[in-house]
This record gives sequence, structure tokens and C-alpha cells, in this order.
Amino acid sequence: MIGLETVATPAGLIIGAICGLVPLAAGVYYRKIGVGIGGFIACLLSGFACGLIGGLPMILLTYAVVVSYAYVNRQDPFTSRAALEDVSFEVSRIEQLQRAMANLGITVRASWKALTRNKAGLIGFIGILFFVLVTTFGPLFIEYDGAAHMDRRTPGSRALVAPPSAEFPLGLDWKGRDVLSHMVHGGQRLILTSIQAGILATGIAVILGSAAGLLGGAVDQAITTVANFILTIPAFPLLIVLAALVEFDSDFLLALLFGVLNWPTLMRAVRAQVLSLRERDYVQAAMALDLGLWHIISREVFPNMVSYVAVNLIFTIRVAMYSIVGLVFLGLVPLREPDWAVMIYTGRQQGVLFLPQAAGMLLSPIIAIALFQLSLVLFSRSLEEIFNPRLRSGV
Amino acid sequence: MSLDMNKVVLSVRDLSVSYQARRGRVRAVSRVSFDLHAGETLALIGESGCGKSTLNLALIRQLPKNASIDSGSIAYTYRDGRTINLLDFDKTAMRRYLWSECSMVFQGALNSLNPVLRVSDLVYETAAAHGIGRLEALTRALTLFEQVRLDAKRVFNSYPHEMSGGMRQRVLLALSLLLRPQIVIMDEPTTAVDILTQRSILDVLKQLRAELNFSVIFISHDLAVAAEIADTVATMYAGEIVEIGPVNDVFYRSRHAYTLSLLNAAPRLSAGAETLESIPGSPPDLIEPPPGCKFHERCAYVQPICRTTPPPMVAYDSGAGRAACHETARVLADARQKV
Amino acid sequence: MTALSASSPPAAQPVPTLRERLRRLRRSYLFKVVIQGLITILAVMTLTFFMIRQMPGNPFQVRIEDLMTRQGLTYEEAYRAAASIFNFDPDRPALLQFGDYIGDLLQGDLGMSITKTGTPVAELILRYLPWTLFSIGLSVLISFTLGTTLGLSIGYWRGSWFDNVVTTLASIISGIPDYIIALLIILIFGVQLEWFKIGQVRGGVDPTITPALSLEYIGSILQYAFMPMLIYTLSSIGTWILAMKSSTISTLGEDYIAVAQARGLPQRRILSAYVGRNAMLPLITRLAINVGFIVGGSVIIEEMFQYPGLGRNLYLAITGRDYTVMQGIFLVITVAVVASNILADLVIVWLDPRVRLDKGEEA
Amino acid sequence: MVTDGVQTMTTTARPLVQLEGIYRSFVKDRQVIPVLQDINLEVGENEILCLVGESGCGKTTTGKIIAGLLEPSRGVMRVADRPVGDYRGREKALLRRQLQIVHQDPFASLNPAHTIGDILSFPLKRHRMTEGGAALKRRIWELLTMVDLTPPGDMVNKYPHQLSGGQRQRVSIARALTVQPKLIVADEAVSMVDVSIRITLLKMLLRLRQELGLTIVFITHDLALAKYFAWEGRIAVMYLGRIVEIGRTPDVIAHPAHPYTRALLAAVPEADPELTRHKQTIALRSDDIPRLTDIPPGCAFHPRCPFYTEGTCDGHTPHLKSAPGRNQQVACIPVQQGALQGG
Repeated sequence: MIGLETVATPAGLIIGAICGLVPLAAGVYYRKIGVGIGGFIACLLSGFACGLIGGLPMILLTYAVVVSYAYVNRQDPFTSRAALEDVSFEVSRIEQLQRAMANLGITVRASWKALTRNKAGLIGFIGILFFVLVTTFGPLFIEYDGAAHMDRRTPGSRALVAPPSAEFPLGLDWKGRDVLSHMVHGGQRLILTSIQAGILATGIAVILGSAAGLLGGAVDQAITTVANFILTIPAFPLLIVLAALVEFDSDFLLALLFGVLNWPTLMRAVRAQVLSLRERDYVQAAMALDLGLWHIISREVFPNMVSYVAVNLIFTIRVAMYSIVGLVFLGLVPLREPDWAVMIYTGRQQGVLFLPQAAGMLLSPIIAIALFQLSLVLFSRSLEEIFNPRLRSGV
Repeated sequence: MSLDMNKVVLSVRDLSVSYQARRGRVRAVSRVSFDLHAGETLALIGESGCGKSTLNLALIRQLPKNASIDSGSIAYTYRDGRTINLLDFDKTAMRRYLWSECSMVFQGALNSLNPVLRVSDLVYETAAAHGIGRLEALTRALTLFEQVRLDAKRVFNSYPHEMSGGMRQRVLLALSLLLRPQIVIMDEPTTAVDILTQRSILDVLKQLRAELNFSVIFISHDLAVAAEIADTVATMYAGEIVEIGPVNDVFYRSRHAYTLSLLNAAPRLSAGAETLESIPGSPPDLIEPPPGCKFHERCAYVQPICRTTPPPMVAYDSGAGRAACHETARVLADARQKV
Repeated sequence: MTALSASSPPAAQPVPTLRERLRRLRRSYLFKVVIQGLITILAVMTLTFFMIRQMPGNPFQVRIEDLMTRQGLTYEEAYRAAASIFNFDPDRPALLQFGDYIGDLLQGDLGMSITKTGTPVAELILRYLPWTLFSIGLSVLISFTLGTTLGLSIGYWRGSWFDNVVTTLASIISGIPDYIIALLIILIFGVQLEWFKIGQVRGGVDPTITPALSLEYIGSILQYAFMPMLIYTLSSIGTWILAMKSSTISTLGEDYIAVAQARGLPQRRILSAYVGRNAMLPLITRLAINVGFIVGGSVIIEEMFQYPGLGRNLYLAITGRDYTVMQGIFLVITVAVVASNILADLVIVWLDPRVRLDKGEEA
Repeated sequence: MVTDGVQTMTTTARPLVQLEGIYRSFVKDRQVIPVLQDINLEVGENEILCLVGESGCGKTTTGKIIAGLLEPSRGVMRVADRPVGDYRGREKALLRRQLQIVHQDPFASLNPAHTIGDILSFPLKRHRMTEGGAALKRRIWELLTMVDLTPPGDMVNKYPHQLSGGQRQRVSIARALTVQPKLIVADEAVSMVDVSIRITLLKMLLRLRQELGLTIVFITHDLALAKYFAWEGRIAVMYLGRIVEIGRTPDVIAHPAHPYTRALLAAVPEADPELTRHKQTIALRSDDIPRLTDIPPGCAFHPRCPFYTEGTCDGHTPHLKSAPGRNQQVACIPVQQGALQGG
């Protein structure tokens, strides 16, 4: 989780810049300078945001994209129409690596194409990107305004809270603090915790679902029984009770708890998918060819489930955010500022819900959460296209 | 086989259908013309993707939204002698025409019946939609079920899932004749069923045709079934009818290279050891069809002219049959030699 | 086997033996499902019972401290006083407490509320339940009916402008949490535009009106329930629309639709008996799951509008550590979920002749 | 229940696979469905054996058992004279690979997520059939050429959805060939491809049999196709989980002995108008196939059989035996007693 929790640092900027040199050089070498510069910027930004953890994969991806452009027109002896005697099957290691890179790049480009083809998905992607960028890079530019400002009270008014103004674009909150700064600083943790919770729930569901589907018998029986049991207990009230039971000093614990309670629905779906995939002819053929259980899971079954799982991951992240904000809203987890959910909670607690001038303070986090959730929904539309091999291969 | 050659029930002229695909416009049916006489059974044979299903849907105007009829006419003659062009019909008129004048038997017997309705519901709702009373519908249905050799009373109150594939197919056959249409279109009615079931359906069909005297358009990829029940056979290739004629002419005196090649690729049970030849290559892309004869890339009789000029439809034997092939003479000679 | 055949020769006994009847009963679907449901309910009760008692902030200790500080009692005195108020002995092992609880439960006794001294839990639940049943039941009905109707029509006429508008709206609505919708409505329409008075939307009914079967009283109930119901409906209708649309589209691809059209059936018949009925089938199970979800999720909405239903009182019980009330409400919700699942199965059997309850008998 | 009266028809070649008293049942909705009952079968090396029958007769289950994808509930399967259960370790793994299957549906038999190159390289890599990248490519090239997918270089990077049905079946066959099998079960392998392409595929299978010494078990419901493909081999006709007739193809086709085989052959339409219209059909006493859960006692075909003899057919279960005046074996008591001539 180190990578996820790192905030943008100047050191990261240097790492990113160094990383970016690789695709830049490749771009110059393959005469695809525009793409090279794009790769440089991408590496710079992600290195800036997450240090090495963001920089290294970005080198790989952007370098692969640059290479794939150059590779398409390359004459490959294997794909030519030559006769058997004329074909040289010998390839060097470097060439193999290059080809792997090119394949990766083609996949990335195809995914990008699939993303841009679906307008709703693209809007969702841009929305997510917006929130990620604002909450990651925003804190560098906008200082956190944490102390109460009695001096900002407008003459004649009883409360400190104020509607948007030129100086404070989103207004002031009940302590007279800048809402914009809270918005910028208060989203990252909520988003990251939701993503963690979603990944945990999805991970548990996929592992248990695959196990139940592939192993069958007693394992299947046990997992299904537990799942049905959890499904019967209403998730949110149970989460409330557990929230009282567990002292949430760490976000990860909250995410884990959510994961433990929210895997059954997806598990059942994954199990059904595995069961149907297991009967497919190509899986039967793989069994006859004795390709091994691991091959069957990882190469035959899983690739055909990816889009389904990805869409469900997005859905689970949404539900996680719903639950986490809900818990904060009811005041059931320790409150830590700055946080979007805490803004809503305190807004309501301080009785400013019905003050018209408090709109900026309350509406900002509400609209932010609504928009982020909406972006997730829209983005999940694209995922199906991105992971579908039919559409992916159509570069 | 006594055909009333004077009465043409359905006359299709220059019918072209295309639909929009991702890559471009697919010309699924192009310039198809044929006549269907009263009491005649016309078999349309061809491989998958040759346009026979699209043609079928065009004949009942049930094409999907992305498809359109580009040109041509479909003239239908009522029992009273009135003739209309189906393409002029609006939705209501078309609804009234369907099933009462022209009904259908589809391929998938299980999926052709609504799983949540009883057979009796199907009968009553079909009758109601065309203004026939319940009692009348009941008597007609029970008679028809008897005729297709079903346990009429039991079947009448059954749900589709309670019947076997063969029974369902016979129910559909009976249902298609409920309103006494002049034409029944059958789309691969025996493809998904077993051999003995296919036999019983074919027998029932022959018997019903003799008793009720309706016309049949029989769509199939199975040459053997066509040979058994058709009066007239039309071969379709790449959206066109390339040969049409009396069944014996098409089977014994083929005039189109494609028809002959198809026949040469079909194994015969009674023939002992035989040498079969299949057609090389695969059907052409209907978005950008090849110039000239669409079959020339796979044809064993190909000549330079085939690559450039589409062959015209030429009638033989005073209009009994037609074929569109530049090499009719050589094909015919080979076909005669084979017999 | 020999013993059995000796004791009951088939010809001599036309009346089925007790054993035979029991076997039939054991095979019957309802019996099986009810037993499974009871086991599930028992398991949930067990889990919640012990979990709840692990929660920090024991109400007993709180009351003792309270009594000690307020009334100046000694610990022993306060302890005894509290024990007599709460009507339970905290020193008794949890396992025995659980045994007592289950024993009482079988006699229909849910125990006494801890914080609302002297009130039986059953009475409290009977007080809360109608509000929740009314508001959630009606909203689920409305959103399901409206959602499936809309979904059916946009699925049938897909690609039209109507489809595009409804689909876009539905995806937006379905993507936003219910309490966010509630807050948005309050803030935008209540506070900013002042279309309605926010002070009014608290509680279940205008307290000044005497409860009677009068128009005024019912009107007031409807007025107070309007906001929560609007939010339940809005937050779930999008999902129904989208689910029904996709189900409709896949149903439209079935052969029997094409056959129905070829049979010249009128459009309304095709829409209802063919597309609608078949597309609805997969949604019924989802509806059952949804009931449980909404009852659980109503906590925030009821708390927000101070609506006196189960959700809000569950929240109050949890924060006030009222063990018995919590336990009682969990029981009610679990029973509701189990019952709605059984109901969904029955409805499916009624709608889909292919599904039989006693699966062992048919091939 | 392997009865002592069973004789298995010996093939001329050395037997590769022997099935002895194989039973197989499935459980569905707590009901036991007996799919195979007492199957005795020998497949010789380099032989063509054709299993024909209608849907639900157990031909696919038999194929899966031969391919090692299903375990029999009862009975012994021998490969090269050793029971399959005796194979251990490396031998077992090798045996696993020697029996391969090609499925019916060209759209379902290839994983849509992998390219053709991937599909062929997985088994080659896993079983170290080739050494190094160059050899791997050479082998893929060879395999694709072997199944007439040319030019091979164009094929490797394609996804299954970019190929036609016939091409996909070729890939399936090439995939089965990667592990150098001795036997291939072709389960309705050509029934879903177009008429014009079927014969090419069958010819290719026959050629591969010649070149590689393959044994082919061909499963089909199409008798004409079975006749064409297995003219040099044998045909086994199955009905409701049993083999009712087995023998050399020309014998079974030209002189069918079992009433069921006769009915089947008589029912098949021919692509010859005069012939097919004057064909003598056999009227069955019932059109409905009994359910597998409700198989009639005695000969399973007796409720439909036009030559039904009361007392004999419904009382005794017939076993495969040679019949007087016949070259093939048949499971029909009247035929075995010489009562039914002709056919």
C-alpha cells in the first residue's frame, strides 16, 4: 500500500523525469517523437505522484506504445508468406523482448481505442482522472486550512459559514475554513480506502468463487453456505455493529471489514461463471492436452472472466464508498479531518443543513461524491470493451 | 405432382436486401427473382451466409432494423385473385397478412415456442389476432394435431418443455396451418432434429401437403431433404439465386457449376465407396463481392470471362428453369455423365 | 429393508404410513426451504447475540455509573438497582443467557428493552414495523413497477431518443447513493429553492392530528412518508430500468418473439405475454435480494428524516447499546429476507411453468 | 454386470483401446441417469471407428471416456492391453496425451482470448515438445501447414473470431496434433461446418491418419457422412446407451441387421430425387424416444420395433453377438436366432 499512500513529492518529480527519458529516447530513435514526448510527460506525472512505483510501470507502458508504433511496419520473417525453407525461425533474445514490448504496446493502444470509442466510458474515465489528479496534485498548490477563522465572519451574520465568493470559490465552512482546501485535501483517503475495500472484496470473491467452482464438493458446499448466510444478514446494519466492535484506527481495517462482508454476491456470480467456463470445449481440450490446473485457471478461465470481474470491481468500489461515507455520516467511525464524508457529517451536526449560505460547504463534498460515483459507473461501461478480445484485436 | 402452373401465388422480382454492418453495407440478397405456384414446394438451398435466411425474413418483412429492402417487388395473389405488392403494405396490413396468408416454421423448435404459454394459449391467441372464434380455433387445432400424428388433447394442454423436440416441431407445423394459409415458409425445419424425427416430420409434411394443398418455400442446406420433397429447387450463392428449376433438372442436369459442386460434395448412403470433391476456399465477402461471377474464385470451370462479367440468367426448356453460368454447357455435360 | 417390507406389505396398506408421509413431507420444497430458513435465522441470531455483547460501552455499566454519580449509591446498591431495572443478570454466562433468550423467543417473547425501561421489545418492533413496511414496501412496489415498465419500453424501442434519455438518466441515478440523493434534494429543492419546508419532513406523521381512519390522518402519513419514499424510489429505479432493459433486449433475441411477430400477433400481446413476462423472470430473484438490502440501507434515510421506522431505531439501539432491541430488529430483518426469498421462489414457480418446486420428481 | 455371453468383436489390427463392460451414469436433480450400459468395444491401431446414433444415445459420452475426459462408473478401459488404472506417473501423463479429442462446435472449442499461435504453443511448451523458440516456431509452422492453414505466418497472430468455422476446426485438429497423439476422437467434428467444406476436412483427417498412423474414433449422427468417412473401417450403431450393431462399414450400411439400424438407414433422405422418393421406409410403432430415466426392460428398442416379438424382446436383454448369415455383430435376439432375414 506504500505506493498508493505516497503523495506527490519533488523527489518523485526527478524520478519521473529520469524514467521519462526512456520513452523519449525511444521516440526519437523510432521517429515517433510526438509519442515519445507523450511518454515522457506520462512518466513525469506518475513518477511525481507515486515515485518509483509510478515511474517504472509507466516506462514500461509508454516505451511499449512507442515501440509498437515502429513495429507494425517492420518486416517479420515469420509473418511473411515465404516458403518453409526460406524462413529463418531464429530470433535473438533482444528481438524477442522487442516483440513482447510491441505486443504490450498494441494491447495498450487497443485498450485506449476501446476506451475512446465508448463516449460514456471516456467521460467516466476523464471524471476519475480529474478526481485522482485533483486529490493527488491539488495539495501541492492549495494549502490545508485547518484552524478556525473567527475573523472571517461577515458583519451581521451569526455563523461563520459563507457561500462561495471570489476569495473562497467554494465558500467557508462552519469554522470559517476554506472549503476548497478541504475538498482538495479530503478526498484522497476516501477514494483510496474505497478502492482498497473494493479490491479486497473482489479478491476474496474471485478466489473463493474460483475455488468453489473448480474444486466443487465439500469446499463448494462450505463456501456457498457461508455466502448464503452472510447474504441473509443485512450488510449495512452488520457493518454498523462491527464498526462499534472494531476500533477503526486504520483505514485498511475498515476496508478489510468491508471486504469480508461484501464478497458473497460476486462470489456466487464468479462461481457460476467458472462452472459454465469449466464445461466449455476449450477447457475440455486443455484437460485432454494435460495443460495443468494452473494453466486452465490462469490462461483459459480467467481471461474470459476479466471484464466481468473488472466491472464488478468498479461496482464494489462504489458500494464501499457508499458504506464508508454512510458510516461517517452516522458518526460511527472515528472522524478525521480533512475528509469529504466528515464535511457532510459535521455540516449536519452543526445544524447548518438548513442554512442557505451553507450550500457551498455541504454541496461540494456531496456533489464530489456523486460525480465520482457517476464517473465510476460510466467508466465501467468501457471496461467490457477494453477486455473483450474481439474488440481488442481490432487495431 | 399436379401443379396448377397457371396460378402464381407469390412472385418475387429483383429483390435486393442489404444491412449495415460495422465494416460496411452487406448485400445479403441481390436481385432475386422467382415465382411460387399454388401447391408447389420450392426448396432454397445454399450454405450458411448465402442469404437464404435474409431472403426468408424479407418475404415476411420481419427484417432486423439495420436491414433494408433496396429494390424489387413481392407480389402476392389472394385466393380471390387480387394481387398486391407486399412492400406497399403498412404495419397493420402486414400483421393481418402474416400467418393467415403466409405462415412460417422456424428452425429451433424449442426456442420457437414461448416457454411460459401452453399450446392452447398459442392456438387461441393466434386465432384471436386474426378474428377467428375460440371454438372454431379449437376444432381446427385438434384436427391438425391429429393430422400431424400427435396426441391432440394432451398436447393441447401442454407447455413446450413438456414435449420432445419432434413433438414441438410438429406442433409448430400444425400451428402454421391453423389459419389455412396459401404459403408456408419453412426455415431449416429438420436441421436440429434426429434422423427418425426428421423422417416423421417429412412424412407428415408430405401428407399434409397432399390433403391441404398449400405452397411451401423450404429453406435448407441439406440437399437430400430438398431432393425428397421439392418440386422446384433454387440454389443460392452469395445472395443470388444462381440456378432454379424442376428438381430433376437441378439434380440430374445441373447447369450451374456451384450446384454441381455442391452435389459432388454430398455423400450418398446407397452409393458404396465414392469419391467426393469439396469446394475449395470459402464464400466471398458480401461487403466487397468479387467482380464477375461471385463463384469464380472457387470454381473448377472458371474461364477468363467469369472473372470480369457477371453471367446472365438464361432460361432453358421453354422457361422451366434458369441458370446463371458462363460454362453451362461443360457443367451440363459433366452432370449428365455422372448420372 | 426387510424389516420395512415386512411391516408394511404394499397391498394391505392403501393409506400411506406415517413414515411415508414424513418422507413426502421431507421431500416437499416448502418444508425444505422453511427448515433451511429457520436454520439461517437461528445462525444469524446466534452470531448477532454474541457479537452485540462484545460491543464496547456496556449499557449496564453505563447505568451503574449513572446511578452512582447521580443518586450517590454505592456500587453494590447501584448494581442491584440496575439489575432489577434491566431484568437480566450480567453475571450469568453468555451461553446461558443465550439459552434463556432462545427459550423466550420460542414462546414469542423478545425480552424487554434495556434503555426504554419496562417496554417489551415486541411492542417496540410492532410500533416501528408498520412505518418501514409501509414506506419501503410501497416504494419498492412503485420503483419496481415503474422501472420494469420503463425498462421494457426502452428495451423494445431501443435506439430511440426516449431510450437515450431514459438510459442516461437511469445510469446517473443508479450511480448515486441514496443519502446523497436525499441531501441533494433537501439542499437544492428545500434550502435553496424553498419548494418545501424542511422542518415538515421529520417524523412519521403530524403529531397534532389524532390517529384515526380519517382523510386528514392518512394524508399526513403520506405527506410525511413522501420524502423517504421518493428517495427509495429514485435510488432504486435506475437499477430496475437498466436491468429490465438488458433483460428485454436479450429476450427480444429469442426465436419465439420472431415467431410471435410472424404469427401476426398484436404488439401489445407480444409486449406483455412474450417480452414482458419472460424478461421479468430473472428480475424476481433480484427483487427478493433487494428487499433485504433496502431494509438494511434504510438506516441512513430514516435517521436523516427522523422517520420512526425500523432502520432509525436500529441505529438508535446500536448507539444506545440496547442489546435486546438490536437483537429483535435483526431478527425481523432476517425473517424478512428469508421470507422474501421464499416468496420470490413461489412467484417464479407461478410465472414460469418450467420451474417445479419439487425438483426431485420431474426429470 | 458383465455377462458371460459377451463377445467383443476382434479387429484385424492390434487393439489400441479396449472398453470392457463400461457403464456410466450421471446424477441430475438427485436422479441417476444411466447414459452408458455395458459397452464393449475395441479400437484397433490405425483404425477408423464410427459411432453413430441419435442424440442421447451415449455416443459423445463414449467418446469422452475414450479420450480420457470421463471416468467410467463401472468397467475397465485398456490401452495397449493394460488397464488405464495401471498407468502411473510419467506413463500416465504420456497416455493422457496420446488420446485427444476434437469437439463439435468450432466457435466454442477455441479460447477467444488467445491467438492461434498461443493456442498451439501452450501444449508444445508445457510438454517440452520442442527445444527453444526457433524450434517452437518451426513446429507451429509445420502443424499449420499440416492442416492446410496457409500461409501459416498469417494465421499465428489471428484470434479465433477472425477465422471461419472450417479454419477453426483445422486449428482444433492442429492443437490435438501438438502432443503427437495416437488416437483422436472427432466428436461431430464437421457437423457445424458448411457442406462444401466438410469433405475437405474429412479428407484431411484421412490423410493425417495415413501420414501419422492415427486411430480415429469418429462420432456423428449423419449416416451418409459416417459411411463416406469410415468406408475402410467399422461402424457402431448406438441406441439408448448400448451398442446395438457393430461391423465393417459396407456390411452395416448395405445389409443392416438390427431393426433400429434398418429404420435409421431407411429414414435417411438421399441427395437423389428418384432414389429418395422411392425408398422403402420402415414405419415404427412409436415416434417417441423413451427417456433415459425410463429405459424399457429387455431390448430398449422393443416399444418402437416393428419386428417386436412378445416374450422375447421385452423379457431378455440382448447382447452383441454374431448372427447367422451376417458379418457383423448385433444385439437383437430375433436376428441372432435367424428369424429376421433381409435388410
